[in-house]
Amino acid sequence: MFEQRRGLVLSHIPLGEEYRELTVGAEGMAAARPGQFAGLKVGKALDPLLRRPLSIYHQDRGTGALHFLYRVVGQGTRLLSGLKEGDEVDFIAPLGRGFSLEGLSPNTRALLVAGGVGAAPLYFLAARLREKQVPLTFFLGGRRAADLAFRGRIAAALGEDLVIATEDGSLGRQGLVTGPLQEFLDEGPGREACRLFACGPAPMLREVARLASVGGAIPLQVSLEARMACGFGACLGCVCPASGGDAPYRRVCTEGPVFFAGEVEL
Amino acid sequence: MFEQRRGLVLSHIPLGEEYRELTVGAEGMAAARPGQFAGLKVGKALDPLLRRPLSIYHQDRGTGALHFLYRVVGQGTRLLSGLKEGDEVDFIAPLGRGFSLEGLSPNTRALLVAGGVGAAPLYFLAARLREKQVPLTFFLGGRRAADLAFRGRIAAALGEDLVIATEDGSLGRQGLVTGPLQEFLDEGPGREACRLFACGPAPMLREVARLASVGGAIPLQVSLEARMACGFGACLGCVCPASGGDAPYRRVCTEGPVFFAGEVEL
Amino acid sequence: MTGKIPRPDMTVKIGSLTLENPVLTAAGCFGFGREFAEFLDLNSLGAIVVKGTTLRPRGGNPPPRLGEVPAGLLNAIGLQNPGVDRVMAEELPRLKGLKPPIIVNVAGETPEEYVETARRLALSPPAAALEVNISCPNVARGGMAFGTCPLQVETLVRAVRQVFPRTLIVKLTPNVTDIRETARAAAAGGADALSLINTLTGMAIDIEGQVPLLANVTGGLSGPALRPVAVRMVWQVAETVDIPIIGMGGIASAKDALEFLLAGASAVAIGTAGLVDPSVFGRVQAGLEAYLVHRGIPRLEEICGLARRNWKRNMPAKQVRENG
Amino acid sequence: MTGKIPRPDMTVKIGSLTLENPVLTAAGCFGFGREFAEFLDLNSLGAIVVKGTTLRPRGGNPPPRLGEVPAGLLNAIGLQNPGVDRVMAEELPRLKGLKPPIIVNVAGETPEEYVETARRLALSPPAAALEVNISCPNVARGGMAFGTCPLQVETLVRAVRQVFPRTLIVKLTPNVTDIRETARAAAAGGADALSLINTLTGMAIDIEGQVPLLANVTGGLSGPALRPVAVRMVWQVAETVDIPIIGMGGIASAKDALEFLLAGASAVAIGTAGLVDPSVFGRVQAGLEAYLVHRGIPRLEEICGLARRNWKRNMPAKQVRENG
Ligand SMILES: Cc1cc2nc3c(=O)[nH]c(=O)nc-3n(C[C@H](O)[C@H](O)[C@H](O)COP(=O)(O)OP(=O)(O)OC[C@H]3O[C@@H](n4cnc5c(N)ncnc54)[C@H](O)[C@@H]3O)c2cc1C
Ligand SMILES: Cc1cc2nc3c(=O)[nH]c(=O)nc-3n(C[C@H](O)[C@H](O)[C@H](O)COP(=O)(O)OP(=O)(O)OC[C@H]3O[C@@H](n4cnc5c(N)ncnc54)[C@H](O)[C@@H]3O)c2cc1C
Ligand SMILES: Cc1cc2nc3c(=O)[nH]c(=O)nc-3n(C[C@H](O)[C@H](O)[C@H](O)COP(=O)(O)O)c2cc1C
Ligand SMILES: Cc1cc2nc3c(=O)[nH]c(=O)nc-3n(C[C@H](O)[C@H](O)[C@H](O)COP(=O)(O)O)c2cc1C
Ligand code: FES
Ligand code: FES
Repeated sequence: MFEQRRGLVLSHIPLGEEYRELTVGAEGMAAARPGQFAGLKVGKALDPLLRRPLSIYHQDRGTGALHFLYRVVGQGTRLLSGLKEGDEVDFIAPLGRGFSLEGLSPNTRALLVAGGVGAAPLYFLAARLREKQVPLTFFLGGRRAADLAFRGRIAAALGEDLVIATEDGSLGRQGLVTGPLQEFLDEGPGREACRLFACGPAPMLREVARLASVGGAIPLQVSLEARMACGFGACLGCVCPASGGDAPYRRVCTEGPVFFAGEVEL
Repeated sequence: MFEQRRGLVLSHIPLGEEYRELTVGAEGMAAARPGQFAGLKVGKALDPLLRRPLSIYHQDRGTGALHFLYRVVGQGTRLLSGLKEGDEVDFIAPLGRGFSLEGLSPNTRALLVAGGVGAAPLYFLAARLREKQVPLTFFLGGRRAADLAFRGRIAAALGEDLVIATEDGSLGRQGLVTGPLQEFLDEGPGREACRLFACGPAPMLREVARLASVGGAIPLQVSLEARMACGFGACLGCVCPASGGDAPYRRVCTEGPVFFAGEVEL
Repeated sequence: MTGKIPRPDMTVKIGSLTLENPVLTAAGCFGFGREFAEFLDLNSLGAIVVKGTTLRPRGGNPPPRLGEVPAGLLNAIGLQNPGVDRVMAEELPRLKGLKPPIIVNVAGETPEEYVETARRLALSPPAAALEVNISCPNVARGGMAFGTCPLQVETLVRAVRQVFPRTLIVKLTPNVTDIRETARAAAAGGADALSLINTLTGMAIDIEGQVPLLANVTGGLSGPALRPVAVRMVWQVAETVDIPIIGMGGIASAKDALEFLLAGASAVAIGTAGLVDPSVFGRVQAGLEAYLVHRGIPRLEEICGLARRNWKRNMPAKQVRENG
Repeated sequence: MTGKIPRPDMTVKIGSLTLENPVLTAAGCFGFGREFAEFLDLNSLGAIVVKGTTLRPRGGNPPPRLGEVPAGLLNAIGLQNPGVDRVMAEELPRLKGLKPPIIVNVAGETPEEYVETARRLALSPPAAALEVNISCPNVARGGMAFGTCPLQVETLVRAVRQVFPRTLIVKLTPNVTDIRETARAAAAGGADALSLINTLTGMAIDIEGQVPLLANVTGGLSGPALRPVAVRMVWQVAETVDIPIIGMGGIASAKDALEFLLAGASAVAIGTAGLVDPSVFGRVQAGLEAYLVHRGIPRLEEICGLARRNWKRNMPAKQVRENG
């Protein structure tokens, strides 16, 4: 399953002010599934202490090298951003339960809804769906164009299947990303064929869940975030409230980070 | 006096496995005196917490740039060794009381005794003495040749005035560095003209002090080390036992690191 | 005559258990071993201390349960566990075949719950020992109350002692004025060994939300930040009681483990550092062995408490008294 | 209508003192201000708390006095100071012209020493306030004993109160089971304000020398490692007493200071972080101001204790009780 190892930084590319694409060598590592993540140790000292969880954004077929797309938000990601080609990173991967691709076929349509850097796991998913020839539309939202400075690779790969919305209208449609999604659902090819996948801030996930449930429920998988200590299920620190089931809580790191909408309270 | 500032790393040169010469920009900084030191912040996180004290090894006349010669021994110096040209370092300098040059003239002879990287402050002193045309002999000791991997610059500058001894005989004379010193004192130009300056491990300092005191006392200044929290006199953490005087202890960081042999217990 | 240097004897005794090596897992930081089996051979451990177990199942505290603090972790898991019956039915049998003894960490809200949990575990042979956690700071009733009052500690330990015939370890809280008093009480109640320390109660504020960071408000501080307090308490207790001590609190390297052993611990446990870096168990074991080999010390036991023996020898007589 | 945003009102009241801003120096980490004058304008500080002062001069503990630990510092200075008479004759007059009030930290080995020291300082107008340190863990007699027993705390504070008419601050030790008890005792004894916390007792072992790292064996743990414990104690005490709290323990940034203020402190003090980075005082002040400006909060006072008010408002009624 997962393993701990040291990999070399193969490349580290700034994308705008705040984003980076980091590629780390992982020869012979098990193939990751979209939605899985890695726990990266940042720095060599005891502060910061914890690994930082980052979704797998892409995995190279031949070499197994892992790509991450991340935003510099605090101490840990700032330290991470100092890594240079050839430096070593200690990471654990692949962690967590990824997206379920069950029931997806060329006859279904996948709707991927990403808020900001929530695009990372969904881009990996999109790549797999393309291989399986599942038609898809990728909705990508942010506050301003600068929040989507990483979009180059995604835009290049997805072409017309990418729909962008920004709150200030500086890129793509103006407004929340759930606007174009709603239109698509209202006007699109019929809800029955649709499968929803979402990753982003909690309010966005709640709105996507609402849209998924009103008028003929659409299966929705969401990728959640939580503060993590271990990332592999041992500490019970990362739980989110369960909806239904025996246990009141579920571990985001192992039972998630991808959940079906009905499994957790959003 | 001293100040806190950020300087750019101008160069950082490995000297053998364990040593580095680090040069940091310090435009317009007050001229440092030999024996003074700087407190360098290592890393940007809270661990390690404390600055690392390093003696000033050299200061460029025009630019004020500070040179340090250090040995990688633990977490802090390991982190320091990761600094690259153009990186920023936060440091406080110049700190402490340096060597007193009072009474030194072309008619006196300075004997500088260094154990390992204790050579750093003494090399700075040697440079000043040369300017003042004070004749000098520099005794440099270490366990093995590899412990003196930094000697190139010192050897080039001092030529015949440098006497090297290693315990295993792999470089220079075999034995402790105090051996050649003793011979020099026994055979040399007469103790009256001699002034001793020493920096190195405690047993070496004690032996130098013994040699300085038997048969016509020679004024001896020693540069001490102590664990420091502030480096500028506020915490009273770095004290060493005083010999004589009112107070039982003296602060190494402000009353030292250079003391006359009679001021402290060695 | 090129004699091989014999490997040092790493065994330690805790109650009636003999451990192959002194490196244990800390309760609550190793689950029931499942997850760590991905990273390491569970048979390489000195003993496996499993998650805090209570009489009834507990759902634990609401999230957020974790906060990162300088060189440390705040947690308020709230003793989430499936309850002793399911632990005995599902978890312990899975661990039965392993070489290292299994030590079950036990908690409760009332003395009766502790006793009943211990009574049931006495019937489960894989539970080679109990570690009675009278120190969990996250449970509003229970936990703290027992752990800070020496009289209650003694009474509780005596009651558990009566129903559990195998090795009984008592885990103490550091949130007390004088840990020697609770240590004495636990020993008087019949503990075979002491574990110290549990977490210090701490908290953090979310300055954006302007509320406590943890839903539970306070949490337990673990990790390297805790270590100086833990080493001090091991030092103090080692002089106070005659039973072995399992030292823990911020161990992340062999050097850290050595501090505890030299201060008087017979064994060590690793919690938070293992969550962050599962390779720490192997590194610490190897580092301890290398330390002994390097110094020609044949048995690990010889270094336990050595710092105190050296200190007493070196000090002028009048200075040999406890400071602070 | 391009109105300038007015600068927020940063003043705080501690006893009869009004401080221009809430950032103080922590005792023993600022000497008598001489050294820091090289780095900053002493007039920019909210108040200056000077080195622990005793009745008679004290040489302090033998070295080594310092140890570095993860995100923290261990110290065993041992209250080295020139004694109250020389402090009054030489140090305080030098500080007289400054704008920030001077707060003299006072320690002793017996209650009589505290009282006599305070009586003398009452005659020295530059000593605007006393901070009675009943919590120094490094002095074998004295220190700890007073600080951990509520009855002794109350008696001692009352006695000092009788001889010192100006602002009286009492500094509490965290090395207790329940800091609310000593806080209540200090308030009952007549304290105008509380400082918390002092250092946690810790220790480290030199694994090469196989002896305690500090000559004094134990030392006080300060710095960021301590912060979660300090914030927790401020939170607990703020609900317990009505007098202002000066919060300290590991503050190294405006964010850290905000945690203390939101938890219930009225002001903050910075110790260890200032030793490492003298620019911290200015950074914290600027950061606090920016935080208020950014949120349109006109007065610093409004955020003191805000985290508790928000928490109480957000919680379902049954959950509003102290945890842990
Ligand atoms: C399963 C998972 C996958 C993720 N994938 C990505 C990704 O692909 N790209 C990306 O940019 N970010 C991703 N994140 C978020 C990323 O982990 C955090 O941004 C990062 O840990 C922040 O670290 P920091 O030290 O820079 O910030 P900090 O200073 O620690 O915190 C800054 C902010 O980030 C939040 N944060 C800190 N740690 C975590 C954490 N473990 N989980 C969630 N939020 C946290 C804090 O609450 C705070 O609001 C993911 C998180 C999870 C749980
Ligand atoms: C005034 C002064 C001048 C110095 N000049 C130089 C110099 O020019 N070149 C050089 O290589 N070294 C010099 N040193 C020693 C240098 O400060 C230490 O080697 C360094 O701080 C070790 O840091 P570390 O984190 O790598 O090692 P650590 O892991 O912290 O410790 C490794 C070893 O170094 C010792 N040490 C740690 N901190 C200090 C300290 N502040 N003072 C003394 N010993 C310490 C420890 O006790 C331990 O034995 C000087 C020390 C002082 C006090
Ligand atoms: C996430 C987590 C859960 C814990 N759960 C328990 C527990 O159930 N029972 C217990 O006695 N201690 C528990 N502890 C405390 C640890 O066993 C240990 O005493 C403490 O964390 C100090 O060691 P460390 O710094 O190595 O983690 C827990 C600690 C953490 C971090
Ligand atoms: C070197 C040093 C000396 C100290 N001396 C005193 C003292 O004399 N009196 C006192 O009440 N506290 C003293 N303290 C404790 C500090 O005032 C403060 O309470 C503690 O260090 C926590 O704050 P910090 O983490 O910001 O340092 C000292 C702390 C240090 C590090
Ligand atoms: S982070 Fe440890 S269980 Fe999820
Ligand atoms: S290091 Fe603080 S006084 Fe010398």
